[in-house]
Amino acid sequence: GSDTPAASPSSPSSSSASAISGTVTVFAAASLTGTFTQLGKDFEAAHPGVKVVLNFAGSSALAQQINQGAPVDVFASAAPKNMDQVTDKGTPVVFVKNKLEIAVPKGNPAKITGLTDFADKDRKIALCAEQVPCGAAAKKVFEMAKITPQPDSLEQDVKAALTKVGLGEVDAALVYKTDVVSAKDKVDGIEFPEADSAINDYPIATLTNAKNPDGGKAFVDFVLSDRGKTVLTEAGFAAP
Amino acid sequence: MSDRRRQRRIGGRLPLVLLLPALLGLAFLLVPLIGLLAQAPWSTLPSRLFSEEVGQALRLSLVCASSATVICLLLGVPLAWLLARAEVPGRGLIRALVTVPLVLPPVVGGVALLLVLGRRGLIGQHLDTWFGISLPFTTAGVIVAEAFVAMPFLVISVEGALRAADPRYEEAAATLGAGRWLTFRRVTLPSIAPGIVAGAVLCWARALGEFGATITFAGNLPGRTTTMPLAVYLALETDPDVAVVLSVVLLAVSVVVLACLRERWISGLR
Amino acid sequence: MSDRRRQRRIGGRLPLVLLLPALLGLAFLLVPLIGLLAQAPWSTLPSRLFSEEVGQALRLSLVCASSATVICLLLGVPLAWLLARAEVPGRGLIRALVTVPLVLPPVVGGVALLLVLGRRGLIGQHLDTWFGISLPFTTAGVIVAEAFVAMPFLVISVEGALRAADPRYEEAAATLGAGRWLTFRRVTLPSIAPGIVAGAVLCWARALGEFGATITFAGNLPGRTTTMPLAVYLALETDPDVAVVLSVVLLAVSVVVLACLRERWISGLR
Amino acid sequence: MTLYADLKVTRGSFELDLELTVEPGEVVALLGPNGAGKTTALRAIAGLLPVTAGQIRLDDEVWDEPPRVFRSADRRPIGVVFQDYLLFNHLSAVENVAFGLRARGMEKRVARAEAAQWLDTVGLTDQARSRPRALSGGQAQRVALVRALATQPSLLLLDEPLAALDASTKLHVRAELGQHLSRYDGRTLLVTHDPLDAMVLADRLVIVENGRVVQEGGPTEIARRPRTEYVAQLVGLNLYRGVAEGTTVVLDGGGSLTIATPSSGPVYVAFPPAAVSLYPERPTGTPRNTWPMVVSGIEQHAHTVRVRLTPDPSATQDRAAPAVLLADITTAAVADLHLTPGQRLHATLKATETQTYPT
Amino acid sequence: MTLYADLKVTRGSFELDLELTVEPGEVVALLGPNGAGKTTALRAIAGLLPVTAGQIRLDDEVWDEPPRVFRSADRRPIGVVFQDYLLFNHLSAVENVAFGLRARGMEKRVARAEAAQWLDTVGLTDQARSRPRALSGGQAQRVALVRALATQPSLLLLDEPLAALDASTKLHVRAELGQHLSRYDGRTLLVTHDPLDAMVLADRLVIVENGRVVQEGGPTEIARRPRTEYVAQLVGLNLYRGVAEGTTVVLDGGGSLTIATPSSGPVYVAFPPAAVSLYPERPTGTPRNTWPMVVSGIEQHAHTVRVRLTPDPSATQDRAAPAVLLADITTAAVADLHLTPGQRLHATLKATETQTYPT
Ligand SMILES: Nc1ncnc2c1ncn2[C@@H]1O[C@H](COP(=O)(O)OP(=O)(O)OP(=O)(O)O)[C@@H](O)[C@H]1O
Ligand SMILES: Nc1ncnc2c1ncn2[C@@H]1O[C@H](COP(=O)(O)OP(=O)(O)OP(=O)(O)O)[C@@H](O)[C@H]1O
Ligand SMILES: [Mg+2]
Ligand SMILES: [Mg+2]
Repeated sequence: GSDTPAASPSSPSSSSASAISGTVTVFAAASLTGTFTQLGKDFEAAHPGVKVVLNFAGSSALAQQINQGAPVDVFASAAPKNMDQVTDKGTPVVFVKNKLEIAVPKGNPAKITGLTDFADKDRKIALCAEQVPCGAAAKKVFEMAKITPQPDSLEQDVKAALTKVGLGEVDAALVYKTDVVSAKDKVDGIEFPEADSAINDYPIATLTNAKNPDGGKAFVDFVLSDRGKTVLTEAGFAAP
Repeated sequence: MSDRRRQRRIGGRLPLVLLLPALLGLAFLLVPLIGLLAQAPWSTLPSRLFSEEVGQALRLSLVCASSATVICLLLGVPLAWLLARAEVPGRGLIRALVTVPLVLPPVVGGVALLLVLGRRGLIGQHLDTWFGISLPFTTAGVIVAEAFVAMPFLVISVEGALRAADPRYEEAAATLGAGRWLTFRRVTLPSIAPGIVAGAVLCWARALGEFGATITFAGNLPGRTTTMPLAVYLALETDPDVAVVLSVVLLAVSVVVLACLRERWISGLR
Repeated sequence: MSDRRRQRRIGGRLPLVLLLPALLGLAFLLVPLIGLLAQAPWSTLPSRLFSEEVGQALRLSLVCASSATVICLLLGVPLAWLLARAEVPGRGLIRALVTVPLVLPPVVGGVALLLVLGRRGLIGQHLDTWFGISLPFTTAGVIVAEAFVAMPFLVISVEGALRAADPRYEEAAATLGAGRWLTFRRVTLPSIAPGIVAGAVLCWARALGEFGATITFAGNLPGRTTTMPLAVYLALETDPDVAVVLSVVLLAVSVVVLACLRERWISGLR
Repeated sequence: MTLYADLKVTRGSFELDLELTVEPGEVVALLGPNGAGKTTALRAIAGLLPVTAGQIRLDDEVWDEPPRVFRSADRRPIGVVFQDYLLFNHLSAVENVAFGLRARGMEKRVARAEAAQWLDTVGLTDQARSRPRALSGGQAQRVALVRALATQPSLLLLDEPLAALDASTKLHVRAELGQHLSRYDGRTLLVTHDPLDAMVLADRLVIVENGRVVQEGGPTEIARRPRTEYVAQLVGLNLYRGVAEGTTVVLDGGGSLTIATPSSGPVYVAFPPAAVSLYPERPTGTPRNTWPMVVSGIEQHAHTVRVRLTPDPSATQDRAAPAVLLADITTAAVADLHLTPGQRLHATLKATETQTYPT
Repeated sequence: MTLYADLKVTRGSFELDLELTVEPGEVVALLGPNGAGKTTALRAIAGLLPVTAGQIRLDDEVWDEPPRVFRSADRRPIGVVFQDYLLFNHLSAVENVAFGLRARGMEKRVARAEAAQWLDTVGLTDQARSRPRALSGGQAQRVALVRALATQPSLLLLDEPLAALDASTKLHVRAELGQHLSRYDGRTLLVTHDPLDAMVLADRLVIVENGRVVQEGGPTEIARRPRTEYVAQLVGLNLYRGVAEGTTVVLDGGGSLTIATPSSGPVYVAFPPAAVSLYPERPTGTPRNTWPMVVSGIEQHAHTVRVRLTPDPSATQDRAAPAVLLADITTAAVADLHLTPGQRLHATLKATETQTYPT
């Protein structure tokens, strides 16, 4: 999925704002809940009469639903892998990237300084499971840094890891920057250089058998527009 | 009843050996809730509570859980009766199979439902082409998912009650000319009413808290399929405090409903 | 028993009005499983089945679910007795509160447990500093999470059975000099055995399928806290086929255990 | 239409093998000791227990005939009163009685009105709205009775219907029941171990012991000629089995006695306890049977005292006495004799008081 | 140590107000019609129902005295036989009997051995390992009996302990029970509505009607001088209440009769049904009481026939007859008179047969 070159975005106002109508159904990864809710509202404001229906869940669950014939126009996945699972995905485009960061409880009570602390048996560490994108990315990072982490838990998603950091259950976890931003009153983020080696792509696509292909296309364009970029970067995402 | 009268109760003092584990059990169930309540951001609670989405999700949750319970009662009580009273070959296996949706991780249950009732599923494709009915991503889908997950609770509770009931009353009814159906309605059902109430409560509560199968089978569309647990899930993604508030709301509603309903039902039955 | 004899059964024909919904209910519970089985990649199943991780997860699941059931029995049966027999003030409220862990989305339940029993939790911090006990990220934590989620099922089932039981047998025991505890052990317990079995089955099955609270409270570390549902969930992320296989394994094991156990228990009791 | 039942039922180690017929309008009482299989027989006829072999039919309407036919209880036109009532606890008395009527399709209001009338007939007007748990034992029994009667069944099966009633109510309800049964043109099978109930209510008695019929006949016939010790005790007679030779009968159970009418071969000898007289000293009168006995038991009945006697082991000169002898005497006589257990006295029996009949 | 019970219990609209004492070694029978409150009284004494007011004590050991004291059933040294047995269905007969012994701390093996012995005494050796459901009604009753006796209680409470037994077993078990009770130095309270049980087993009778004591005394005393119609029927007497003036008593219920001993004021008049003679035509003999009557009921008893008579409405010349009259006649007489319900005949009663006593 990540092989797709960035499509040339046409400005949202230029194209046929009048041509689209009806409902646009968007399936988006749970980690996009905040941003896409915002974008959906903005899109509705820009296209009066159009309704955006958002369905947030884990990317893999969404892929399953789509393959089982869910009525969907746009799919925004948190990982290229899940996008690949979808059979009639059309042409996916990477619209943001996400970078790993070390999350520590507010005030960093365990004095975590960098990735090396993850090899410390005495520290409580949470990572994502390898099966989920942030886990795969973490694995890559540790391989790069030649560190064998000693996790106490392999979480099923970033939020689970973040919850444990927020409650002080673990001393550190590797999560996405966006997650640290969203929970900034509970956790602190520590950047580390190796993060750049494992950047996660978020692809978005209009599905080939969409009921409202025009609306879908318009929404994808809107996400890729400047307005979209602003919303997404504010949440901690990096532009592709 | 005054304290003094209570002292004079018939059964004598409560034995410590029962009281102690009972209180421990109670604490085990309640202390985490207290923890949750202690953490809830009470100051901002009202503003978050009275948003339209919360109301919508709450209403949807109650409607779906109640509908699912009704479906479970309609299908589950006869099924329990079949398991307890009729001599069906391979009953032991059937009984074990009935508990399967309990063991199935709900998400897998949702996948299974999609495989069968989805637009491309075994049965779903026919439903779609013949009747134009499509369950996934509809409120009906939520009800189906909740019923699927919650029905075993009802079946097992009711079957237990049926087994404990004295079958000679059914015999007496038969000698009075009542067929199995009449006997079931007028004799069996009333005598196992406490068991049915218990089962329905389990069923309703389970349906109210259902998350995995619902989000997988019915999706997460606000106003249509976003029940409270799904809203909690989404809130966890953006703002964990809101999630706690929503959970507390869900709990409060269910406690109020159950406290009113069960006490009334039970006292009406005795 | 031959078919002919079965024809001569005492109760007469099964009424269609009961049989139909019963079969519908059965189909509703079983067809999704069939869908799941149809989709399972049977050819590659054995190789996936006999991996070390699967064995480990399965063993852990069984151990934890069984331990949780034992804890639930020890604490839950007395609690049910307290609710059914003792005249506790505010019993209706307590009863409703007991069902709360049912309604709580499991993930929130896990959070609540962390708030109380976690490293910085209300009780957990003392456990840690005084006894050096830390529940999260341990197998014990899995058991606690499962017990928390599963106990209401037991309590409600057993309470229903207690309410349906004839209290005059307890009176008879009292006149024979048996105190409440002896009466409970030797008269009440045996007479509600079917209800307890039903409750324990619900409890065990629920614990076996528990996912949300477990992963939240106890985390996910292979060999220590990765139970089957956790393995299934993670497998869903990468390879849905594997997830289906794992689910089928979990189901098969639970069906076998339940079919053997319950039929024996029940026949032993009657 | 005659009820014909050939019941063969095996329950654990107990085997029932019973043949019964009940004509329309007839009341047959099934009498027998505890565990004789009365309830078992009744349940088989009611359709609550399939017979192992045999047949149950109402004329040519077969109800049960293994292995082919089994008509379930609800499709047999029966009414049953159970030994322990089995009233529906969640229904009031009147609803209990209306149940059968409603099951037979009667409209709710009509059924209730009729049920209320039935309750009237057994004096339970005030209890019509009570739940069974709030009824006393006897009240519950009466509700069960009218519940079964209300459906006007072709066959009425009663399992000890009067057992829990007190003496005065019993008199009343028994008379009531007697009236119903005499007006009732269906068949009635009454299971009881109260001989009075059986004698008063039944046209014919069937005595069951250990799953088999031991005697059958009209109340008077049975009362006069009991064939087993159980039956004799039932009707309050002394009964012995023995071998007669002329006027002497050597009893199977030990002892011998003299009878009035010469006879030969195995016979039953029966006489009422009132025919036995007791004397502190050996009397010298006409009675042909005189035995030294010891008092082993005394029971105060309403108007008489029943004395249980066993042979005096220390006496040898007399002819051997029967192993057990019952005597009924007046309270005044008890006072005169200063009767106490263990006391020795002489019992006499006039040969003319005995009844002899072949086995 | 005397059991002293002053029971005031309110249950719904029913009110019990009863005073009772039971001395050591004494057997008191609580007799009364259905719904009189016998079971309620027994439950209060057993500690299964707190009294609303009053007191229950064993000498100065107070068991129940609202609002302060309430000793629960398990801490009262009692044994109870319930009206519907309440045997534990999951335990065998011998385990049921051993239950009380074990509850009092006896070692398992010893308790079972002793329980087995108890079962022996009521002839249930073979049923020791049976579950209650596999016992017949009477067998279950006997197990319940020994279960209560086994713990050697200070106070034995029996709620209709012989109700479900058949005639022959009842004789045996009643005698057994009588022996136990006479050997037993505790107090016994026996609830029954079988007058025979009460007369045979009890030293003293307490008759309850509608929650109140209506008569109390020794069996003979009560049998001779019943004070209510219920008691009279119980002991098989005709009983009337009326006002005497010389040898004439004007009955409260209508009619009048002549007595032997002159008396005055309110009195009871009692006479046995056997004292009444029946004639198809008006007799001309000495009996001072002669009434034209109509047969309203006939009951065949074992040896006699009881005829229920009501005044003949068409007859006017005679003195008014009592509203109901019972007569006992022989079967032969029935045949002679061709007795059928509705038949008119004349009843006579010799004044010397009547018993008169002040109310
Ligand atoms: N469910 C059962 N299983 C095995 N044996 C049984 C069962 N029910 C009854 N029996 C046995 O069958 C025999 C007959 O029992 P039944 O109840 O018919 O006696 P009954 O004549 O009605 O006695 P009673 O007058 O005491 O009620 C008894 O020996 C009893 O032990
Ligand atoms: N739980 C109850 N609630 C209300 N009233 C009751 C209850 N139990 C019994 N009664 C009433 O109390 C009265 C006395 O009942 P009780 O059972 O003591 O009578 P009893 O003398 O034992 O009669 P029986 O000989 O028929 O057993 C009856 O009128 C009955 O209706
Ligand atoms: Mg019987
Ligand atoms: Mg009573």
